Amino acid sequence: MILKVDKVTKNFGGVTAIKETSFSVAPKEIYGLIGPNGAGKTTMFNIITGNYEASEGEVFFRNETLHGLKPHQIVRRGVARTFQNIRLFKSMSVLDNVLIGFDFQARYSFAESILRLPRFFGEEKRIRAKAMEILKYLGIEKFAEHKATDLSYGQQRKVEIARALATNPELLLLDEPAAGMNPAETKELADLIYKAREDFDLTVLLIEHDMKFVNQLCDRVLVLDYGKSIFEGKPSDAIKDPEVVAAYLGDFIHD
Amino acid sequence: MKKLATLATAAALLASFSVAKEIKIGAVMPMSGPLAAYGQVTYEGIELANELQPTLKNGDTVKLVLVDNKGDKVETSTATTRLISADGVVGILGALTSSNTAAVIAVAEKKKIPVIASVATNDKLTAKREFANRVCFMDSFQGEVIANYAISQGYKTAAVISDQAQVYSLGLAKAFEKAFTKAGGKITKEVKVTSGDKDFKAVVAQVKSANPDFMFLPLYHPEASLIARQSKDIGLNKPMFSGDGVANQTMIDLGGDAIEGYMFTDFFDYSAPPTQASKDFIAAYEKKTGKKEMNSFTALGADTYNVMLAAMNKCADPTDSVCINKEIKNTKNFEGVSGVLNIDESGNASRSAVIKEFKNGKMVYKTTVNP
Amino acid sequence: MGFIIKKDQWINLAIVAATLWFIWFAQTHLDEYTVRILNNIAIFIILAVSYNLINGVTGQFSLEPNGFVAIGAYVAALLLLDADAKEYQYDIESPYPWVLALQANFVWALFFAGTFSALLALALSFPVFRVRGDYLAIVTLGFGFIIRILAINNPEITNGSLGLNDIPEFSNLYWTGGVALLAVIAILNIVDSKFGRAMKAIRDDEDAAIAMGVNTFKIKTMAFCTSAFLEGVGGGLLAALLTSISPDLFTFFLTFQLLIIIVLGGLGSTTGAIIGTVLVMGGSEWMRFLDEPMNIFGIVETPAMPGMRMVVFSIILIFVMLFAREGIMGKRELKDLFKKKRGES
Amino acid sequence: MDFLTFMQQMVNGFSLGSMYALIAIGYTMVYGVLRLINFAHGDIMMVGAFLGYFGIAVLDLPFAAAALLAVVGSATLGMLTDKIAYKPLRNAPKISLLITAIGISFFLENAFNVFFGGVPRAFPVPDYMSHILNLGGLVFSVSSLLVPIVTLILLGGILWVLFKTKYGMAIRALAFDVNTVNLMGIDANRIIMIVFGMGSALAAVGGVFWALNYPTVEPMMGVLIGLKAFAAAVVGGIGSVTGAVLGGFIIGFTEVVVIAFMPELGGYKDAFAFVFLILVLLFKPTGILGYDFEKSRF
Amino acid sequence: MISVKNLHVYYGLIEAVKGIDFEVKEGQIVSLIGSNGAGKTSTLAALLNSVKKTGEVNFSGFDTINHKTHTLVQRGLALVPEGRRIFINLSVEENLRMGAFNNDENYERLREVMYTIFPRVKEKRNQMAGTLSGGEQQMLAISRALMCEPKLLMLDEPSLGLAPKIVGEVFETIVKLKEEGITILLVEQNAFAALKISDYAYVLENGKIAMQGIAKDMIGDDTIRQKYLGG
Repeated sequence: MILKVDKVTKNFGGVTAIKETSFSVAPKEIYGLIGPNGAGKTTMFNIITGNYEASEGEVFFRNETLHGLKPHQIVRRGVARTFQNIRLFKSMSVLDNVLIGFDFQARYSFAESILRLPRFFGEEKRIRAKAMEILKYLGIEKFAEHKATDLSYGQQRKVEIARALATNPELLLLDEPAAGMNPAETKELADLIYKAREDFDLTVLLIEHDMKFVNQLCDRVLVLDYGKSIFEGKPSDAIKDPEVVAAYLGDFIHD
Repeated sequence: MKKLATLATAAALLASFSVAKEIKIGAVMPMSGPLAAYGQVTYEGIELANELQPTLKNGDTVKLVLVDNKGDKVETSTATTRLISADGVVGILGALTSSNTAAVIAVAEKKKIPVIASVATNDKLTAKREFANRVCFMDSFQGEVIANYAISQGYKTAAVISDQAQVYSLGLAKAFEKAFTKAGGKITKEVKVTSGDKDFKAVVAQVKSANPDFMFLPLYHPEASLIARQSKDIGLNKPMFSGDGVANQTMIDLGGDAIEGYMFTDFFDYSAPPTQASKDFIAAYEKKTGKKEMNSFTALGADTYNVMLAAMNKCADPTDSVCINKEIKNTKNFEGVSGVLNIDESGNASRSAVIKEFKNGKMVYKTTVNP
Repeated sequence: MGFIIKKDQWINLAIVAATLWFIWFAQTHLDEYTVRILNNIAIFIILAVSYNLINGVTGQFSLEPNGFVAIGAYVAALLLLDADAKEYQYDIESPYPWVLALQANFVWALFFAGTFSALLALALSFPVFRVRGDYLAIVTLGFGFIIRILAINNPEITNGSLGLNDIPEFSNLYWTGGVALLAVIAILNIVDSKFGRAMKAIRDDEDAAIAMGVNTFKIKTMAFCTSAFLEGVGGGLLAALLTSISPDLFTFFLTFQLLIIIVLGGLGSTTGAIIGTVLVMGGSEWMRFLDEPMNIFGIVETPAMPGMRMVVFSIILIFVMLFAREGIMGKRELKDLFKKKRGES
Repeated sequence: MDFLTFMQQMVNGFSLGSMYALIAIGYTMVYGVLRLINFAHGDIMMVGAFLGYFGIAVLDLPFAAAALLAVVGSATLGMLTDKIAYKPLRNAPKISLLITAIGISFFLENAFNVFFGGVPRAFPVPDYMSHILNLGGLVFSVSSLLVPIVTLILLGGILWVLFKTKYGMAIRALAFDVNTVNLMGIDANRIIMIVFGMGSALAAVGGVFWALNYPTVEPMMGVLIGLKAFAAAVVGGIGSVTGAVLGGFIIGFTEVVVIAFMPELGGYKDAFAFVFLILVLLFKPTGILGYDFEKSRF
Repeated sequence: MISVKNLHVYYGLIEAVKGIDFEVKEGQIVSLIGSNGAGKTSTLAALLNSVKKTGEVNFSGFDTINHKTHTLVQRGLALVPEGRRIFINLSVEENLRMGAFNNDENYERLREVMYTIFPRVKEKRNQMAGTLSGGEQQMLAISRALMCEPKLLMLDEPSLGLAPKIVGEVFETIVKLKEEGITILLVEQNAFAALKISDYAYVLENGKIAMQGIAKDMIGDDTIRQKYLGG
């Protein structure tokens, strides 16, 4: 198991957002986290990434605890994430956005950057080439010098994914990646995630409301309701589960 | 453009033939910013003195160039440099506070341009300087005058309230303490305030509990008047004494009844003009502004100009700054607006101080102390 | 991206050479008033570009430069004054023996001025970066204020409100302009490296930067300390230029002036900070004519109104902000202007 | 220090704190709706004090009428600054707004300096205001007794407006979302203007009281007072009106008490507001009664 | 009710809406569907004059061109914004009061009406609005918009970020409102759900109308299903 969430509980003041939830994700698995709003999905993400500290329980990544690590340290261990509403660096170019992902992989010091010593040039050249590679992989290399926010929504999503890939992750957390996309774009995204898993040896943990997307993509899903897990298993089974239907899916749209 | 330039040159040539030369004297004063109040009052005197005596003996006109330093040191240095290098002034008047005047002197000293300070009383200001002069007395002298007066009145213990943000206040407090202790007195309470403070209730409460014979307040009028008022509010009725910083009408307006009997030293008193020059100047002042109550800063400002002018008149070449400086230091028994002035080799003025008190909303002359 | 577009290299070199030539020319040929203004501008360029690094590039709205400039100025002044000069001028209290013992040459004095400021910044960054946004502004404003009060209240070290005088006048355009040039190059190099990218990322979205593995505290502290170092050096140069410093030089008006400079120039743009400095520092000297009596079209003779230039300055300031809300350069740099032209052709 | 002295200090602190509080309310309200540290607010207070002075000394008005003139005049000025300098920048970066605020501040200070002179003017305090009361050994003037009373009444009034009227609700709503307030059919700009008017009116009250208690008016008087009042607003929790009043009292008490109990620290008096401020922010980053704007926005 | 001709919306140099025409007839639900960035939200903003635009917008017989957002709202054009944007620091009831800012005389009556339509809003009327769940917030946002008795109710992405079950509830509510006689302009990227309840629909793509028609027909159309509804 690459990720193991062990009996995690999170309290905010008097409110329990997550209650004793456990699950594990196997290497190269695509694992979905679904459930109604306020069920604790994003909170779970924030605990894994170290933004929140679990009130109880622990998270293990590659059998090592993430407890006590700062968010940026967790990223450096190989856990990358995207955000629910795209959060690109507005004033920067697409390429610079991706280069931020290489921040900790570029090995030159502050003094070397001020004095422009050879290592600075060498390293910059190296990470730029790698960044361009990722952009090419996602088919957005022609926008490299564009301001990130000038791109279309779908392309911005890709930049965000490119940026996350740049941190060289083993586990990728995607928070509602298909939100705001039309069906065609959604399908393209699903294909991309599928392909990237193979090409980058990725494990993916994602939050999504679009059940079609989840169905198509996820190997397994965990359904959360009021901070508790009510179902774990194949997505095709989830949509038949009466408890899941009652708590989450409802009966308005079924196809 | 070329035509204009030619015209201008022609005009300048014409002017130099038909009219006598114009010689510039610079003034660096805080006309805006936190010190604007004092700068404006002082400059009033410089300006009026210039209006009264716009020419030298030889017929040359003296033009004042005023630059505002906003009470800021960077601006002071830049302004001084401008006066010397761009305007070509032969001497500089200013710049109010001792710390800004130090910045003026720093620039002028190198260029051998004499500076006359109006109210910068810090003892160390002129030391080791060749081109620094002043028309006011020094803190040490004023402190001594007050200490001796207090002892002569039989006061044995004193409380001192000084303003830590003002060099003037600290210097004066120190001079007083030194002289007072030397003469056998005892300082029983020392409190520091900061200019701009408005609430002194806690301060006066402390003084009250120390119960001194005498209170020395080397402050400016905004703080001094409030302390007087707030002392009265809590029933603290000890004799109070200040330096020249309170010698103005605003102090009376602000202090009201609370400063009845409050004493202070001053350079000058408009109601008892020490010289003919004073009388004339006060008359001119009244004519110009409609009021008679002239601030002593105004008188000192006028004297910086007058001393400079007199020195220029004594030089064969009134633009020779070194000569002017020499003649400034040679000022003997000069009938100034603020009194009779002597300036010594080191540039310090030796002059009388007057002790006054506030009575019935007026400044009343008590006595004169000579150096 | 200096290394990718090789063509830029010679432009950069040409700019550096032109600057050096101008410094030499100004120092040797121009009148002292102009040189003095240029000195002021050079020092304020150092202060503005370094303040811009923390405030504009990293987006940490801090209001502290008056504090660091003060530290630098006092450290340099104490190191440059010899024991005699110190002993002589301390008026309010006698100096501590260690104060008398401090001594260094100009280069070391500047170095220590910067280092001391930077170390203080390092110590401060732990509490300061616990808060964000406007709260950061208030905390740093308070810090600048406290430094000044400390300077007033410790006359054994600082000579209190009288300040320090007779500081040897080392600063000239070679020093001020040279250090300014180095500071600008250093800042541009930082901005155009992974550190600068991380700083900008923090400005744009701190949480997203963390999610990219950026150690935001470290980067913020780096920007803060670099900024403090250069502000300290600038303070040292200022002390050696004015030869006289006192606490009233370092009020928050100094900070406001720098803030106005960098916002006017375009927050985040180093080029903008330089342009802003020249406009504000040069402009406020140029506007001195407003204080003098004026003859408007030969019809009306206005009396002298000292202080008028500040009134006009504030009106201009408001108007510039109303019509150029991103400042003159926005976030662009000089090279972006070239780039755009090339892109269009 | 005996009990009476202690009580006297408390009374003094209460009185001084009230004046900070009156000014702090304006800072906190404007920050609440615009996220703007209105650096010109202290100068609006200065204008208020000046208007009071002109009312009495130049126009020969009775005190109450002069005070009314100060309040109305300052409120108008406050609204005018919003209209001219802040409203056009509603969608601009916050920093631009801050710079125009500094511009307005410089403008008011320097314009008053140029046109009315920098020399402090004595504020003509009516006799009944400077009358000294002695209550069992506690001494204070009528005006210094009046400050806290008026402050608390005004605080009550402001809270009533904020929590009981629809305009108050709109002001609170604005604190979180300007655009949506417009969607309610409310002219958000008008509400913001009302906020400026209210804050400036209170600043004028503070200014007039200041002039009554420490009877001078001069163009730079608003700088330090304004800064300390702002510190008070932040200590109390910026955005919260009650917090501003609380912060004002805290800063006022600190200043008075520090000098009373530790006179040797008197020189650091002005720094105390900021030391206190920094300490509060480090332990409670949003001030005592404040909420985190950045987080709770969504 | 509202008719739009040749509408363009600009953000600086970028043209977000490139000349569209559409209309909403009284008593209907009309949908504008399309993916993010297609220009849907910009269109709504243009109707309320809160962005720079050109073109003609005729709202029940009068030209909206020179009116500010708040006067248009007073005239009966209400918007439930994307992301709900309820006033989280106000109580639920105060949120409703804000909705009726210019409708003092009818406030209490309308409040009771809302409480009947949305019983859960009534249950929580004294709570801070921020404590409501996503679905409840959406209900509150809709009822708040109805407090000014609008002639046309515009909803911007009411399903965004809501669980499928809640989405269903929201859409059922919209149908109920239509039955009450309220005209509705619905902007959605959840095309399928929107078409299901709409009378007429427009598909926006890159700032232009790519397709329009009667909603039922569109659901039935295979090519549309393929392209916009994801099979």
